[in-house]
Amino acid sequence: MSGHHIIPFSVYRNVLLALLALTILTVAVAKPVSGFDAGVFNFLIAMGIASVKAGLVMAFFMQLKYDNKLYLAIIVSTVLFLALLFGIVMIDWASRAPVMSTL
Amino acid sequence: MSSAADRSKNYLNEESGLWSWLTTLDHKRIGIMYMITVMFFFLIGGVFALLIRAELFSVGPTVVEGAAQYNQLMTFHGAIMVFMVIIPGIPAFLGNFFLPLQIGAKDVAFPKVNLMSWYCLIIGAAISFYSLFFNGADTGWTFYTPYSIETDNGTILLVLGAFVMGFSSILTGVNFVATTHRLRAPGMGFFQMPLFVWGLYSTAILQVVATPVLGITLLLLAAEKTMGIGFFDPALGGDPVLFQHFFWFYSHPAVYIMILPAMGIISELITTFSRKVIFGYKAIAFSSVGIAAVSFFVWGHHMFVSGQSQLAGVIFSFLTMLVGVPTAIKTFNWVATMYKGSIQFQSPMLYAMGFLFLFTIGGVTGVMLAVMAVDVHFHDTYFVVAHFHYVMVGGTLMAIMGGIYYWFPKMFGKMYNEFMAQLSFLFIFVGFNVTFFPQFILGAQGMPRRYFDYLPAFEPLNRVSTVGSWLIGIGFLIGLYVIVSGMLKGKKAPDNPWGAKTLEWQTSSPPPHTNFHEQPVVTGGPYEYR
Amino acid sequence: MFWVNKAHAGNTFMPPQASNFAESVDTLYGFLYYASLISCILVIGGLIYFAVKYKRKTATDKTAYIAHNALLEFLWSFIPFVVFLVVFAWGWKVFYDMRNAPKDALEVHVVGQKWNWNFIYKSGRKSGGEFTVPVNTPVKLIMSSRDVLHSFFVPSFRVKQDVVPGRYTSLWFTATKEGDFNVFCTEYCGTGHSTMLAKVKVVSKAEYENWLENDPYKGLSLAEVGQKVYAGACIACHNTTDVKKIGPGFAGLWGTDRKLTDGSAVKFDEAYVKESIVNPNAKKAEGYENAVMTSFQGQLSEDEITGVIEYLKTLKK
Amino acid sequence: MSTVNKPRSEGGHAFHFDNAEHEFETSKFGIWLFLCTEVLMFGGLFVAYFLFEHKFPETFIEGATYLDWKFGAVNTAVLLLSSFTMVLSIYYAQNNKTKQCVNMLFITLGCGFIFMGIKYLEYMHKIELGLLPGEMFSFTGEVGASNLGLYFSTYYMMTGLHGSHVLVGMGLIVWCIVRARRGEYNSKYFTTLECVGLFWHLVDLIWIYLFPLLYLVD
Repeated sequence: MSGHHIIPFSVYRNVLLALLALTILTVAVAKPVSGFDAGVFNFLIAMGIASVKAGLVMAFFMQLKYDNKLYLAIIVSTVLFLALLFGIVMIDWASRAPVMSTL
Repeated sequence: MSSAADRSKNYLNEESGLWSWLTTLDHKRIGIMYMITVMFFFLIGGVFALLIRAELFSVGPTVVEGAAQYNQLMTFHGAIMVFMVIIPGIPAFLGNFFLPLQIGAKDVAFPKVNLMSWYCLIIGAAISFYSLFFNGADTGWTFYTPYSIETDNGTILLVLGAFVMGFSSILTGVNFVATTHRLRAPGMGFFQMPLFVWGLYSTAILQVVATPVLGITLLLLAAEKTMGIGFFDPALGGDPVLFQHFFWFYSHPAVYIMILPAMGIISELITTFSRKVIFGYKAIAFSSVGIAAVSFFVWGHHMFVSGQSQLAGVIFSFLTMLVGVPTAIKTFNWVATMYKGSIQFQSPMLYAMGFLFLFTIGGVTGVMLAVMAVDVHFHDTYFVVAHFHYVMVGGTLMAIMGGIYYWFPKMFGKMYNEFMAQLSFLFIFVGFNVTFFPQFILGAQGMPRRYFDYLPAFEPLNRVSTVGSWLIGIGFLIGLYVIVSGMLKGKKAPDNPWGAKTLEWQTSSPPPHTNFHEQPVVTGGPYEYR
Repeated sequence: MFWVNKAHAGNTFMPPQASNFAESVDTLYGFLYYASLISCILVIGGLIYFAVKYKRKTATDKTAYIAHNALLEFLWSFIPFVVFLVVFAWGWKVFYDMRNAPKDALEVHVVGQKWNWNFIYKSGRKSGGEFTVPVNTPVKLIMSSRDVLHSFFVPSFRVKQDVVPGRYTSLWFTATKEGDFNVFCTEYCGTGHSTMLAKVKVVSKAEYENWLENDPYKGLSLAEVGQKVYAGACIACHNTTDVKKIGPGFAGLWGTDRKLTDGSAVKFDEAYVKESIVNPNAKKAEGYENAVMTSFQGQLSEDEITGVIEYLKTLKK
Repeated sequence: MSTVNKPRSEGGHAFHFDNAEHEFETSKFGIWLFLCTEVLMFGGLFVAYFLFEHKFPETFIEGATYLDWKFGAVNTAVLLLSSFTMVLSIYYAQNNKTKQCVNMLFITLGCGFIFMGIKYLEYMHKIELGLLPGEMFSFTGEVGASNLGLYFSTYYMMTGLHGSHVLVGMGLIVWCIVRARRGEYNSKYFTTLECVGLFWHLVDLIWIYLFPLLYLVD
């Protein structure tokens, strides 16, 4: 019964603690709160921590770690499609030749 | 449990009464409900189309009360045909009925969700039509901003209706992907699936992945109309072209939601009526999935002159060319399947050949439109109108009609009137070409689409086109007669009148509630005509 | 590709070639046209040939078991692919030329609005509904919209570009033939979409200079512009006194309440006058049920209409 | 076919599945597909966010200063906790402990209420100040960046859509509580509980990204 995998209570507890700790970390390294400034990396750090948190939720709370890998493929391809939408619109916006009025 | 007594019971007479239909969880009954719904909407959309053509018969106002009313007709014709007819047409109607049968399942994975999906379509359609009480909508089915934000009428209801109908599409998609993955009969691997299932499966993936983006786009549009959130409003920092990106990110794959299952039907029809194994099974199967995947990368070919950047245009034009390849492969494979076959000209086969004829023209004109410099001239002219009607009507609708006749004996256990069905085909096929071929020429000459009125120079060809639309109208009326009379008083049909090989023909006609009298076991490919 | 271009004129249904792009677009289109024709003949011809040749003869016909053929399948994937790449690159090249105007092009500003086109020259010359350009001179249009999306399309020039509110878009061409050519709006913009037409007049360079010089409104106040417009457009049906002609006389009307045919009343103000010029039969005044006025939409520029309004203000009883 | 008429909590299954395990796996697959559509729907908003953030960086930095990160941080913790109690309710169901299962669901529901309560306070505060989306933006204080209304459009659209999902999730949890109290969930059957749980985790997941994106922009 692969789908009925029972994960020990302690795992859930540890994941929750890790998630809360990461939340505190997010706030602690945020420039508007603590003044910590890593320049261009600020955004990447914030997104990185969020992604680690998301990974923990998916792996343990949503049991992806133990489940059919097809589900993981579904989510990953979903995110790729979104990246595609963002990427091409960004290309469009960034490469539009501005036309100015000459009056 | 396959006693003779069992055979008298089928999904049609298992229960009776309207209520038993409205609350049914049987995929076959839901399929029939979709059939009736879609045919009803098709009639409304078709009447609108005839009115549009009648208006364009002569220069100046004719039957329609002014441009405002014409624009409403044009909008509702588009919205009805896209959201209520062609998108649910094959997957939700024929797919619902035959996907489980073709893979040897007893039902779809989530019967309740299946029924909910039908109600979503009905509710969404009701909301859309409700907009008619608020002066309707005149934005075209594409809802381009900022016009759709400024226009003051029931547009928002049409938008919300489309949003709800989107849920119908999503739920059907989820259901079909899960069904295809989990409910195949023992022995049926992915490469033993009939090609119609491959088409539906690819379509279902598109429905799941593309439709939510339409959902959020329409929500944003509704928020823009009610609260002025400014995403698409340059005065507030937004970008009207962004709406087009969002819209076509859904609506281009939606075009393949419409055509992929049609291609699946054609694969079935050509093998059965040529009594021959399909040529290049894997190529056709993979090209379905390939088209589905690449279709997400090409939306910007609707926007070459929209003000998107040149670089974006080049990327989209290139990727669009890639979609052409699998489509070409399929077409050649179908023709090759007929080579050294034993071809029988029953009406489903006539529709399949009609499909090949019209879809080829629709396809090559599609390539023309993907070439940037040429598209600059053709964009938003009647050339585009002709092109997509050749694909959507000449392709999808032909396939639906062919599919209905092909599976009619299975669905109702009765035969239809073959002569009348062929007559109907003749009217539709000839009428279609008379209607839409002149529109290629009109477009090349520069007549823009969505025009209530036009220059006198365009009149002769418009007249031809309008006359053609009457022929199509007659053809579909005959078709309606064939279907209704067949349902009411057709001769009893055998279980497998065409000698086809796929699983749905192995059960009785009409099938019992649980589809098969014994669990079918698959031992080979779907088209083993040896 | 001379033969293709030659062949196009009679067979491929394109409008007359009147710009520098027309020939290159038509050559490419001609290639596509014949390539498409050939593939249609192959597919549809094959379809019909097989249908006739392999028609079912007996109920138990045996058929060949041909599941696939690697060479054939490779060929009919690869050949279309190559053709597609060729037309893609070719289309790109022509498109590139269309989108990159020469630096010294003559610039004309185009303003789209529901539902007319207005043109503004650098000299200050304005015109509505039609504009004049010299032949054999690169012209760059700098376009903007006052309301919704429009699209500027000249079939004979093979150029088209959407006009987007909130920013400028541009297109360019060199007209190669003198004459009048149609301009269409091809992006759906509402009720008047199909009447949002204009003309481009291509004239010789000398004529163009002459036209530019002789601005009929040069140095005039708005009311004076209005008077000129009145003398050309309105005088046939409207008096400057309060005497009725075909339509009402204008004197003393400004600011009064007008009774309409449907019994309601409307103030004779800027909005009403403008509406009556653009859409004359929407709100007819009482007593003029049977009078018919043609819309001046597209005929008069925005400024001319404003001029007329200013002029009407000056007409006292 | 003998299992057909058995209730699910005793290991029965719908007629078109082979067995209960088959049904459970299929339901889960369906729910994952549905989650994928949810991700895409929010994804559209995320894409819009990134695009506009890229176009008007100052606007977004200034916009975020009108938000109180403490509210956001507390809400993050609340949702994480609720996700934790949600998995525990499944954990107890798997171990046939109905009472604890129900209790955990109640805590999850309570967390939902706390989240929405805080959201309500935030919204009220902003509406009073006139920090409204797009053209309704009527803030009278000193404003530096242009198009601040656009920031609040993204804020309200994203948190609004998220909030509506929290509400739907809470409704589903109430339904689960009713069924759990009837003793329908046990080691043999907890499919709906699992599916609602997956939905609830997704709502949590989205908030994990919304929090830094909206409250901590720099």
